[in-house]
Amino acid sequence: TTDTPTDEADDATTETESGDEWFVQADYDEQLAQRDIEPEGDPAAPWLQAIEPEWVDTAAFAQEGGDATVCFSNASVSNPWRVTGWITMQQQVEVLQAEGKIGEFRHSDAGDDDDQQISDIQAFVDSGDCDALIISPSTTATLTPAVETACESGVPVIVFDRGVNTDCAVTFIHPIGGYAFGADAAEFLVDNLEPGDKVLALRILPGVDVLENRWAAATEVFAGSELEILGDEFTGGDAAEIKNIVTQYLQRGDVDGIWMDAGDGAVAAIEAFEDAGKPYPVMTGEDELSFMRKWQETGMTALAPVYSNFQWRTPVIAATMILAGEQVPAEWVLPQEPITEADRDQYLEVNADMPSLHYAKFGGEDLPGFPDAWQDR
Amino acid sequence: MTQRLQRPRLGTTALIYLALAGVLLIGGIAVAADGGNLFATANLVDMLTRTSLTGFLAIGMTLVILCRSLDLSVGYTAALSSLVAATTMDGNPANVPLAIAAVLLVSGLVGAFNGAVTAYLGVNPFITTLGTGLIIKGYLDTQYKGPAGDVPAVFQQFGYTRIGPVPVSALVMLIVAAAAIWFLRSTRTGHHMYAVGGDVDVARMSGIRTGRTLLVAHVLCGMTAGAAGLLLAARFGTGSAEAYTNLYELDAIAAVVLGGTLLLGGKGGVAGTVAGVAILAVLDTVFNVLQIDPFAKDVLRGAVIIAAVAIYARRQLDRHARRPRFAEGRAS
Amino acid sequence: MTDLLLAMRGIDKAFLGVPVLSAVDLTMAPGEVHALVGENGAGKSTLMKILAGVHTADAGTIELDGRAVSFTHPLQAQQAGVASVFQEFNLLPELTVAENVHLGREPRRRGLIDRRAMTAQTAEVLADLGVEDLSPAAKVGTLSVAHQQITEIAKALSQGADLICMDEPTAALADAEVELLYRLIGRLRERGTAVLYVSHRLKEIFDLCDRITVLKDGRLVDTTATADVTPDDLVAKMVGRRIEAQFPERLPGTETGDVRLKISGGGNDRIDAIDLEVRAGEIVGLAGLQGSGRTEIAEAVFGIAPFTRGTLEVDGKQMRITKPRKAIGAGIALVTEDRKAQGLALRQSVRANARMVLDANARVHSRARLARVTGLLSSLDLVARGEDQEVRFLSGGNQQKVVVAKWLAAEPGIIVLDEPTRGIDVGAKHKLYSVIRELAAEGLAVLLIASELIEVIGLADRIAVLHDGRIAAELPGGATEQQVMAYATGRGPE
Amino acid sequence: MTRARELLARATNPTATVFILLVLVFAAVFAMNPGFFAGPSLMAFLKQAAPLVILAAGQYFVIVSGNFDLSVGALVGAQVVIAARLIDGEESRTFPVLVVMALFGIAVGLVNGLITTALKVQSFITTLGMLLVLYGAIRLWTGGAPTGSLSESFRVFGRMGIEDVPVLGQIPWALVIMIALGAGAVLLMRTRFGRVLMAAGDNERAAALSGARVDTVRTLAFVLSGLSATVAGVLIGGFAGVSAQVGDGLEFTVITAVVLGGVVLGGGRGSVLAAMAGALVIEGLFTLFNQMALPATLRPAVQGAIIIAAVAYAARARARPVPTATTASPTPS
Ligand SMILES: Nc1ncnc2c1ncn2[C@@H]1O[C@H](COP(=O)(O)OP(=O)(O)OP(=O)(O)O)[C@@H](O)[C@H]1O
Ligand SMILES: Nc1ncnc2c1ncn2[C@@H]1O[C@H](COP(=O)(O)OP(=O)(O)OP(=O)(O)O)[C@@H](O)[C@H]1O
Ligand SMILES: [Mg+2]
Ligand SMILES: [Mg+2]
Repeated sequence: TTDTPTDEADDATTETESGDEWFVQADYDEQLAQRDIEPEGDPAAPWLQAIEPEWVDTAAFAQEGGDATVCFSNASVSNPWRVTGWITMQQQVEVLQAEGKIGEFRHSDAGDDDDQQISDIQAFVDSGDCDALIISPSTTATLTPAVETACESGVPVIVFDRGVNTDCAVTFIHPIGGYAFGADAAEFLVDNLEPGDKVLALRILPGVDVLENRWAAATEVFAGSELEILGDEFTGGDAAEIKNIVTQYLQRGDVDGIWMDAGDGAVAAIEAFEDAGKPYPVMTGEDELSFMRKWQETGMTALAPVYSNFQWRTPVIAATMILAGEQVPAEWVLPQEPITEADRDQYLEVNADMPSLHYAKFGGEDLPGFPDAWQDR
Repeated sequence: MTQRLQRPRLGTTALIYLALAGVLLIGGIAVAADGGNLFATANLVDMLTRTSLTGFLAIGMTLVILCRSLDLSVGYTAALSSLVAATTMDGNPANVPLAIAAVLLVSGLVGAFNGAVTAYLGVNPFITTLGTGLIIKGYLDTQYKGPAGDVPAVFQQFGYTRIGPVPVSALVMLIVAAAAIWFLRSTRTGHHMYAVGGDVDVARMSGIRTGRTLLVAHVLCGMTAGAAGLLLAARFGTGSAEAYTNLYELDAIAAVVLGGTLLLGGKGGVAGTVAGVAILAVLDTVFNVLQIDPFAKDVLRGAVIIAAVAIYARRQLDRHARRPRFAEGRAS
Repeated sequence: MTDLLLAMRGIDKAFLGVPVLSAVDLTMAPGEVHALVGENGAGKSTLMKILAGVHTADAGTIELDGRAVSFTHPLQAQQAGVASVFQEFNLLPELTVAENVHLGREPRRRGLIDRRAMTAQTAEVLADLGVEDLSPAAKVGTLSVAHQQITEIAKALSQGADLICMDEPTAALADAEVELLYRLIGRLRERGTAVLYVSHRLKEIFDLCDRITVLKDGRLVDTTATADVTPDDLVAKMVGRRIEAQFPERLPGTETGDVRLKISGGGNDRIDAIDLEVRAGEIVGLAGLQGSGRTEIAEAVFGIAPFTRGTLEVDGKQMRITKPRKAIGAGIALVTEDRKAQGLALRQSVRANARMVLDANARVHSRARLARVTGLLSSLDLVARGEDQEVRFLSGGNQQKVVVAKWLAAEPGIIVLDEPTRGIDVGAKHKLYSVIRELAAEGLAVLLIASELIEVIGLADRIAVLHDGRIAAELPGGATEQQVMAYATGRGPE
Repeated sequence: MTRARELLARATNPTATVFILLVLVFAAVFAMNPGFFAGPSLMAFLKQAAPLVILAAGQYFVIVSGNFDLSVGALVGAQVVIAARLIDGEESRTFPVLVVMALFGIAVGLVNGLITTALKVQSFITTLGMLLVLYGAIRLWTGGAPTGSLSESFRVFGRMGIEDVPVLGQIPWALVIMIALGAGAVLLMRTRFGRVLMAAGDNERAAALSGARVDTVRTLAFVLSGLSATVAGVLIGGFAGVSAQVGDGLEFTVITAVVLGGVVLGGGRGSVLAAMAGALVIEGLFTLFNQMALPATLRPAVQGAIIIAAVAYAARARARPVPTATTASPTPS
């Protein structure tokens, strides 16, 4: 999917004067380092863990009684990753409501339209009913002014998934990030391929900062290797397009490795090899089940980089903490570990009954709605 | 003998405002039933805010559709304009006038290209503008890897401040609409747009420079798309290429047709379009207030668009309203 | 001579290599009324359109007032003082009469359109024309064909041009309106305005015109003073052969059979108390002024605007004909008065159009009939570049022939002809007259609507005269024009 | 002389343009990579081009009758999702589900047709609305992302073919289906239905007054389009399996293809064969870009420019009538 957090406010400049490189060495190094840092908190509940948190005091927002209204402005549910996360969030909300920690939960969906989401946020602020406002921005830079106005209204604002170019939010929740994702994948290919092997990169869209980060990291890694990059193609995440492109590359010669910036349609890419009667490539996809099942079934050499879907649980919990005046990390960096062949089967085990476009690390196994809520939506 | 002057029945435009009233009423009731109040200031403000963007696009779209043309590139033009605006301003308030000029120039040129290709090369506008859209898309994707430019706070006001409950952007949109209405009614070029849309051969034989008229319509359409781009920049605080993914062009066309302008050209007007835009905005607000599932939104929006158009499509098309000579039943 | 208003010399025009006009000369003096005649497809309209700036000539020169001009856009012709009434309507149904009359030349005050002036000026022109019953504010789409034609003429007049071209202006007019046009042209002549007059109606040409230019197959036959030719010579020049008696005699062996079509007390919102009978082998004429309801009767019989009162019987069986399909199924055919809007799919081939009725109606479709289509077309003397040519490229008259053919292909039992000879040249007209006679002889019931009274009188066995939606009288075939007009104008018998 | 003129005319005739374009595109592809014309890769190309070609045929009927169908993309997507959810991996359900899909395709076509003809809503709006409704309804039904999976037997049509044919290797079923349906479409246009459809698109009133069931044939055209979308769905789903984005934006690609084929928006002109050729041109272009390793971000721009240029050229050709030998209509011998 197309969702990763973005660079922090401090490099807003690189955000705004774009058109030039996406690669920001500092962030790259930071993220790669964060992969090896042991996060604080209970490993059994990764959505509550945090990497090197700086706790901030939220007493100012403390409220009596658990009937607080929490509002959520969602960018969209236009891809399976967001759909899965949105279900998880709703399940988490039900739990919190049952526990009497929050009252009403309102949401609006902008259908990936920045302007729409700005209006949505304004509407929440104007209504004056929200005790906390959760925002999952549809694009980094463009939502910044709206989020700032939201902050000014005095409501505690929680931003998650993608960021914005302001740190006015009480907390910004996100997994390690796009550089880590891209690097995990690229490093795996470098380790598992011979020098001189040919790699094809499949990407979804150009111009989306969050995706560009993944690719930027990959190019950085590949640059330091002897792998030959055949090309990087945009597929729109459409299976037919992917299969078509891969087939064409296979007609022109061998492909030894596939790098993807998201798991969508990964299976189609694998089938292209099958239909062409070529040996399976070394491949990286994502923790989307269809890919992992195909991986298991074919026994190919692969890795499922993860962009932690369980982050969808954290914002609502954070909201209750804030409204209870508890401390939260100013920047809440969640763990983000790829799924390797070693732990693959165990994840497939747990999610045996889940649909193929479900995400292994959705982290909702302990919620009461499990598994039905995710199964028959 | 038979004097064929007709007392016009309730005109289409009036009908559309009735439709708008209907939507408001039903929406209001639905919201009330849900324990809310659709007409609370917050909601009114929300509705008005949502009209501005589509409004700008739809006004220009009305002109080209009146000429029996179409513009599927406005979404891309708006995205491009937002970038031109943001990069030209580059955080410096002094650059704002320059930026506005640049945007209107660029977007006008895009319109001119559409118009010229359609009018003088005889390419169907559907294809011309689809192609132009693709060309701009290619440029944006290659040139901008994401949001670019920086809009100074003063200009962001255009997207965020309001006078009482009325957002400045909506106000500007309404002023542009008024100007367009006046243009169509009182200038030759405007008047000729109806002729060109009605029957281009007749228009030509009557001595109208049909190509020129179409060109003007497209230029103006491009410029309103530019205005939309300015609004986007003001609201985003930066320029965004991604804006073209939202298929604004389809919203605009839907609004225009909802507003009673015939896709076949020659009939309709901007007054209706404004109502069409309003209907869509009201729907959005109502859906949000009622917490409608995002996918259900699409279903409802589609259904409402068809239904609303169906209400007046029939009467709109019957060009042979015949004056009865003998009242039904009794032979006079 | 230098006092020539117009001098066109050596005009050539070809459409994609196919010559339509070659080396045509045409001169006109101020105040002259000049007839341009010729068979369908002779090139009259094309020549006129060149003068009007719609087409540009491939070769040749045009001089106005001794100044050489070459038009690439109708606007330039207008500005040079040439106004035109084209053969096809050039009106916008959505606009009012006033807006149409001033289309492209809207009067302005301080740069803005001045609608008041527009209405006033239109009213003047209409008054000038002697038309009282047409309001400048009327929406053209709701007008009768006649009023639309008058709007066209007003449009040309309002330009105050020195030269007005009229391409078959009376094709849609009944004799009453033709009278108005006569008087108008008279006044133009006095003002020194020249008129180029294209028509297939010899009577008008001899009544109105000073000189006559004859075209045949795009070539100039000659230009003579009207005084120097007789109608028969003229026809001979146009057709290349002499045509005997204008209306062929009732064919021997034609006998009037049983009643095929019977309307009793028929009426709807436009017509009332219609009682009409048409027998096999009989030709019944419908006469009346414009708007008297002739077309409405046709439309009612054919199910376009059905009768809401009274009964309708076909071959003795009572029927409710509510749509054209039913009418066709019942063996009724209707040649509509407006071929472009109602008769033809202009971008389709001659063949496709000629078989349209057969293709569209399983009830009448048959291989045998399909096979006959080609023969039908040639029996009507269609001039086309093969059956694959798109009809839009046919001359007006030839288009009309295709419409007639498409209906005859279905071998109907009853045929309603609404202005069948509109825009058809003498040769073709004569051809069509005998076709109508033959149809009758084969036992068809024919209902004939024609604005040219002589046609009705010359062909019909009986004439029903309409006045304001009702049948004012039913007269025998031989009735005189005076009698018919008396009833048509509601004066009743003298 | 006339012969020469006819040849000239044929070359400049709008319908011919698309075939010239086809030749040019593939000549270019050949120049880039002669290997492309080796049996297998050519077959692979046709396999993956088949759905668009079939959609083009379906869209042609709607366009030539004077309408638009913007809902095909959404319908293709819907069909794939429906198949996946209903079959849910069970081989035994394949056939019944295919029937259900066919019925659904017909139903959608009928609704489009009836709303457009009976309620007189312009087809652009009708099908735009239908696009939204389908998009939303299908996701509403599956909770946002496709669920279930396709059966192997379902995927045969889009994925498999007649194996080990000499030279060609595999002849894809998709290609067979495409040829069969293509031939069917061409024949259909020669029937009375085809002629009436054409006339209705050209002059509705004249057709109706000639007794044509204008509304009926137009509705049928929408049904045909719905069916073509169904077949396309089966092929695309079979080719690549289920994914959330199947069919997105197809409608514009298809209409572009049809127009490239010289079919006039607004109706009454163009041949179905040319429309399908238009689809091949589009697919050919995509392949060409790929062969040229043209920077992906630039491709839309180039595509747009080519489309405009091609259609402009065709329009120039259309402006002039096609001459045929001057003769009075032949008398029956
Ligand atoms: N736009 C065109 N393209 C091709 N051929 C044309 C075009 N317009 C006219 N023609 C041909 O030119 C010839 C002359 O047509 P024109 O309309 O001038 O004849 P006409 O004398 O006006 O006949 P009618 O009396 O029937 O109106 C005809 O053969 C017609 O087919
Ligand atoms: N008031 C009207 N509004 C709209 N259409 C009309 C009206 N009156 C007549 N028509 C249409 O205009 C055409 C001409 O009808 P008209 O009133 O002239 O009757 P008519 O006697 O048939 O005259 P003619 O046959 O000479 O045109 C017909 O198609 C008729 O249906
Ligand atoms: Mg003529
Ligand atoms: Mg009539």
